[in-house]
Amino acid sequence: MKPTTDQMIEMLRTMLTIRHFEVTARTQYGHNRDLGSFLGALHSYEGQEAIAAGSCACLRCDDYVLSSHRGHGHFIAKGGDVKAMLAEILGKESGCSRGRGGSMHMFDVKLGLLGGNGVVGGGIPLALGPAFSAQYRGTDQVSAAFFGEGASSQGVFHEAMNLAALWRLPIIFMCENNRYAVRTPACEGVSVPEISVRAAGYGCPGVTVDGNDPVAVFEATSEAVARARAGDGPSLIEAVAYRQQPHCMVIAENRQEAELEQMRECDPLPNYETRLLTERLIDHQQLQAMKDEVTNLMDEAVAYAEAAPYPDPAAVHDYLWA
Amino acid sequence: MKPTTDQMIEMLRTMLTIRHFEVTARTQYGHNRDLGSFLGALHSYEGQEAIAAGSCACLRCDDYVLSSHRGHGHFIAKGGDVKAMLAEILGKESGCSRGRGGSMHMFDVKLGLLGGNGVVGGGIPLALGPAFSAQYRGTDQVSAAFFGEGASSQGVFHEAMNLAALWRLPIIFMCENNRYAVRTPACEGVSVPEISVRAAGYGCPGVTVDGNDPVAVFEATSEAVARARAGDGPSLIEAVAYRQQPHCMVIAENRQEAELEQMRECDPLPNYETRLLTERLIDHQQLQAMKDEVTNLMDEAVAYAEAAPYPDPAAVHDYLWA
Amino acid sequence: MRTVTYVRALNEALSEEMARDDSVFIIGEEVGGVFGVTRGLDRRYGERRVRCTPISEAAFTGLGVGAAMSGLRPIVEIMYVDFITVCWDQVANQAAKLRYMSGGQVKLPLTIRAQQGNLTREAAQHSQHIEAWFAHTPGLKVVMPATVEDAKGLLKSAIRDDNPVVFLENRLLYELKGPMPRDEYTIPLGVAKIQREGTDITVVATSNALQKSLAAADQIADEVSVEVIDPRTIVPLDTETILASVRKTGRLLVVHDAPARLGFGAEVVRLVTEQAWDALQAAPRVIGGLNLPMPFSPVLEDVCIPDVPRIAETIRQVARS
Amino acid sequence: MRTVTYVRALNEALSEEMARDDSVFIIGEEVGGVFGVTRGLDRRYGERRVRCTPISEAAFTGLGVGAAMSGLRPIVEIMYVDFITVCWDQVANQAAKLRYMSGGQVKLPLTIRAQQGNLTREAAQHSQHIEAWFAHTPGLKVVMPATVEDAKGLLKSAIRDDNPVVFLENRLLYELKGPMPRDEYTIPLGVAKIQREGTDITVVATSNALQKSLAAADQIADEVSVEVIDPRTIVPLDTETILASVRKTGRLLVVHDAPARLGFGAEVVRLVTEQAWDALQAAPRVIGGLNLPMPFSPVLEDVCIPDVPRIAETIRQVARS
Ligand SMILES: Cc1ncc(C[n+]2csc(CCOP(=O)(O)OP(=O)(O)O)c2C)c(N)n1
Ligand SMILES: Cc1ncc(C[n+]2csc(CCOP(=O)(O)OP(=O)(O)O)c2C)c(N)n1
Ligand SMILES: [Mg+2]
Ligand SMILES: [Mg+2]
Repeated sequence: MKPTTDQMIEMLRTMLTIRHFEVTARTQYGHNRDLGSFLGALHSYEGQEAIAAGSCACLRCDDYVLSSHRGHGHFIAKGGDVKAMLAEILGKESGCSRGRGGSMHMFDVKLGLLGGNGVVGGGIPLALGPAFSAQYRGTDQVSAAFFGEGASSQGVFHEAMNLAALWRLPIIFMCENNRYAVRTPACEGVSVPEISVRAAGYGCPGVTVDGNDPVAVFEATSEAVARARAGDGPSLIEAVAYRQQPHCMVIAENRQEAELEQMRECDPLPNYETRLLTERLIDHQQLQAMKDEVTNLMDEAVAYAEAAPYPDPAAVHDYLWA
Repeated sequence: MKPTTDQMIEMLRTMLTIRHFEVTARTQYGHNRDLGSFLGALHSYEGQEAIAAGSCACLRCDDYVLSSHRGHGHFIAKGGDVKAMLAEILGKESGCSRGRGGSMHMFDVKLGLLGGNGVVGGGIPLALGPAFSAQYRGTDQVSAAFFGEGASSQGVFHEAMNLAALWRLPIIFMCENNRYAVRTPACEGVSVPEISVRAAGYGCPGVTVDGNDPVAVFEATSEAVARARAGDGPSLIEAVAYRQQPHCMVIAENRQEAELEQMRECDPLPNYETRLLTERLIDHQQLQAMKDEVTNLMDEAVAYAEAAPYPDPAAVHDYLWA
Repeated sequence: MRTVTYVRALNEALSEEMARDDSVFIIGEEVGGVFGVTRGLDRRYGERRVRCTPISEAAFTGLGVGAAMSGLRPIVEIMYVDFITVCWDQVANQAAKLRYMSGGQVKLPLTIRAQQGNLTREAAQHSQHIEAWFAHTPGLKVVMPATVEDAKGLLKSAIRDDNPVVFLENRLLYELKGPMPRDEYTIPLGVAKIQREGTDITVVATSNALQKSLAAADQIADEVSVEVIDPRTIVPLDTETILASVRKTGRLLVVHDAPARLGFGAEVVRLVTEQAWDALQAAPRVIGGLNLPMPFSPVLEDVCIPDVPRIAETIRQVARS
Repeated sequence: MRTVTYVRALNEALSEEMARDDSVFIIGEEVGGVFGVTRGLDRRYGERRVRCTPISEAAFTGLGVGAAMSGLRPIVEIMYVDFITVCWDQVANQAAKLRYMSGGQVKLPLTIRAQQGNLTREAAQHSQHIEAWFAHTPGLKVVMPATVEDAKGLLKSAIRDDNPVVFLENRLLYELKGPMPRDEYTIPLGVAKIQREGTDITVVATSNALQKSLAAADQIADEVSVEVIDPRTIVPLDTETILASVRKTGRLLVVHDAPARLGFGAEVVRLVTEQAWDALQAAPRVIGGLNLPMPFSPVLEDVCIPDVPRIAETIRQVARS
């Protein structure tokens, strides 16, 4: 299915929000580090915005998402509140996980956001659960697991694909091939050039799409979602993009200049902006207004998150047991 | 490669030995149970003899085998001593694992037999080790992992296939599809009709062969072994046969009569005997002599294993640390 | 009261909870079969609610955790507790932590059932008692029923609990017979039971070791008055009942089949010495399994696990010291 | 003596053992990088001996176990010990048991290195101290170096050991500086070290808790004479050194960062109360981490782990009681 004009525009807004959020979070992070307070791991989604935006545009509010360690984009694209996410990154009580989870564990259960994961691949089998649950309850909800190409080498990927295919579970396996796992290039972690070919080994559809293009991602995902809702089982989508930032804020890297050059050329954001302008789905003024809104949103989020109180240390045992 | 006449005849001997061993072991087992002493799990290899015989005929003494819970056949086909194996099943000190391992853990390191496994799939990643080791040491040894179609649904299958393919490790993944995992039919455990198609997802050869025919197994394995020795990496072989006995000695089953009928028709032993007789590779007299030898061997093994002493309970801590 | 077996008690608990609540389902390998706990439930509740899986523990345990987060009340069966190793991440890093990491947003009404046991000559990978791994992992409740009545009452509570509960049955107890109330009942998690009253020594014992300890106490009843306590749940632990008993008897012995090193016994000793020091009249003792992988040979396995004579003799020693 | 960092000490140990024995190789994710322990080894020893893997811990740990059975001496790196969950079967059911199950036929000269630690704000799945899981699994040795000198000497012994050794580094100690002998040396596994002599109380502490305990002992040096013991290896445990100290001081405190429940502290209390009961003049105590998944927020994480003031205060309490 092709996205409607509204969806095309909304995907841009989502992408802009993600990009700005990541820049804001990185800035906050560096700022705190300079003040001597280290805020753990922070994995930037910059460069992969089109994947979250394109795929989550196909999901309903009552669909489920199981995210990875690199999950800010999924949270935003599924409708999560950036204020609450930034507060979470700063460890505040009003964070989306009440400060207990941090950057890798963003929850918003009302939106079907069932958390990221610090264990690579850990969320893949979890995503079977809501899919099973939907089938069991007789709804047409779907579940989406987001994970990296590196994660696809974990055993749970295989187990989950096989189980989902056997039981025709309504699940989308969304493999974000950003070409690196930390500093390991995809070709040293995965024995075939395209991960999507593995779908055939489970008897389910697999496709590789341009993860820099939200429309391509939308088209593939909407097909997969339709299949899932119709009871026809899982799909594997490999979306190829490029991780623009280092793996996380603390790991040094030196990539080749040529590669960085290429990266700038395929940056999904300017390209998609240009496309919407060229296709006259949006004009310069509207684009600027959208950017201003996003900037304002980030300013608000920073003000909110910084002002928010920390959890009460005396409440450390809260939320262990239901 | 086709087996030589000698190899054809030796494969028959191996198959007969395995079949007779299993019958002997079952009898001993029942006998002990009647005496009130229960000897744990015993998984019969009856019906799968052609797989061990055909594949191990392609292996050298210095090649490695990692076996499963259903491993008596591999032990015999790789040259293991039936006396020591029967003594092991009876928990004797002269057992091949000094009575510490039992039926699921048969070792003979001199022969490259690095044990069976009580954990389904547990031996698959272990088999990467000797393959890596051979590559590292610069020998042309190969490693073979034997596991069931049920085990192929474990995550380690995927991880090991991917790693072996990436590093071109000299390893043969030998999947014995005996059509059941306990009482679960293969089609309820594996989402595709042929497991061998999964090899394509790793970029390595995969083939399904008739596991009732030792010659078919030999041909596939010898090709895989040649590839491995040449440095061309792993292969996946799916050998389809039929488990004749219940999963293990204590689990009741009721299979359809039609299925049992079919099983009798494709029993690898009489069929292979007939073939060798028809092709005049062996005559009735030689066959009878071979059977007598095997019968004698079993009688000897029983006498030996029954007479053998138990371990000294005071030595229970021995062999924990090297 | 009726007399039923432990395995039957478990079966009844499952059946009653499934009848009561459609969100309860069972998932695992060969469910409906093998050890008899789930027998007949497949026919009664159908494939939708009794799901046989491929041999993919990580996948179906993860499925259970995810289903618990999205409105169901899964019962995941691990055929032998030893196989928890292949899905340990889903248990220890996911089930145990998701609720806390979510700041209390998700509930995890998940029961993981498994049986442990020994003396069945199944060797090192089928004979482990590993309640300590679970109990050392914050976020999991750990239940170990030792009697027929408890098997049913605790399992029903485990299923109704909104947290991940690891429910460890003992295959040596499956054929144990015992009295069973006719009316519905549950037994709360976190409440120990004094299985035998006594005044000279407190014996804390779990699972099959409870049965062995009761037998040992019987054997030496004229010499020593033994109080035998079954904690029933390791997490949460009813420390109060144990402390009260030790304050009365002044002596403590803990018995379990798991290896003694860093086992549950050590934990009880830690709590009792810290909180009832002045009451202790003798050194507390622990009898556990040997710190060895379980050997296959019957003659070796037999010496790895505490038996009734050794428990009786140790009770005597501690009582006299 | 030179002064080097803990991370450098580890790096030297690896490099020296690789130079000494061609059968030693390193396998893991991003080896040659990340925490600096393996830095430069990839360049020095090449890809054959320093192998970067896909994110497949179960596969490459199994590979290590199998390589150890077939003549090599693998060093498997798990990036964070928390991820041991995804390869737990290969560690707990395979590496730990294969030698015993083979009746002593195979040797398993395998070292599994991982770092643990906390206070780096990485939340529940990156902040665990789980030496108890390993130590409760018969067949594994467990080493926890707390000083620069020990880091090198113990790692060399671990690599040379013919058994599976789990070597647990602490990322908070990586930048710790300390004296380092110029000549080659090894430190045997199973020998504790008295890091500070004293007469009033025995403090047993591991890993970073050892450093915190030494600081606490310094702080209250005029009030209490504290003997601080680093067991260095949890399995095998040098019980004698601990017992001898408690027989002298009459008092015991165990400190570690892992949760107190069923932790190493409980084990020490079990051993000491059983074997040095008459020497104990006060209730032994354990300070460990809270029984919680580690919360992310700094203000919460800070209260989860024993700190120097709390250790000092507890030492005072025990010494006075
Ligand atoms: C089981 C496990 N192994 C290793 C790690 C350390 N680690 C964190 S992220 C990462 C790379 C993941 O690569 P990929 O799946 O491609 O995701 P990306 O970071 O590229 O988004 C690694 C190795 C982990 N968190 N969990
Ligand atoms: C990880 C694990 N899960 C479950 C079991 C219980 N179990 C033992 S054998 C078996 C069936 C194995 O089926 P398959 O791999 O096809 O081998 P087969 O028995 O048919 O030879 C199962 C489920 C186990 N031993 N290990
Ligand atoms: Mg990646
Ligand atoms: Mg099978």
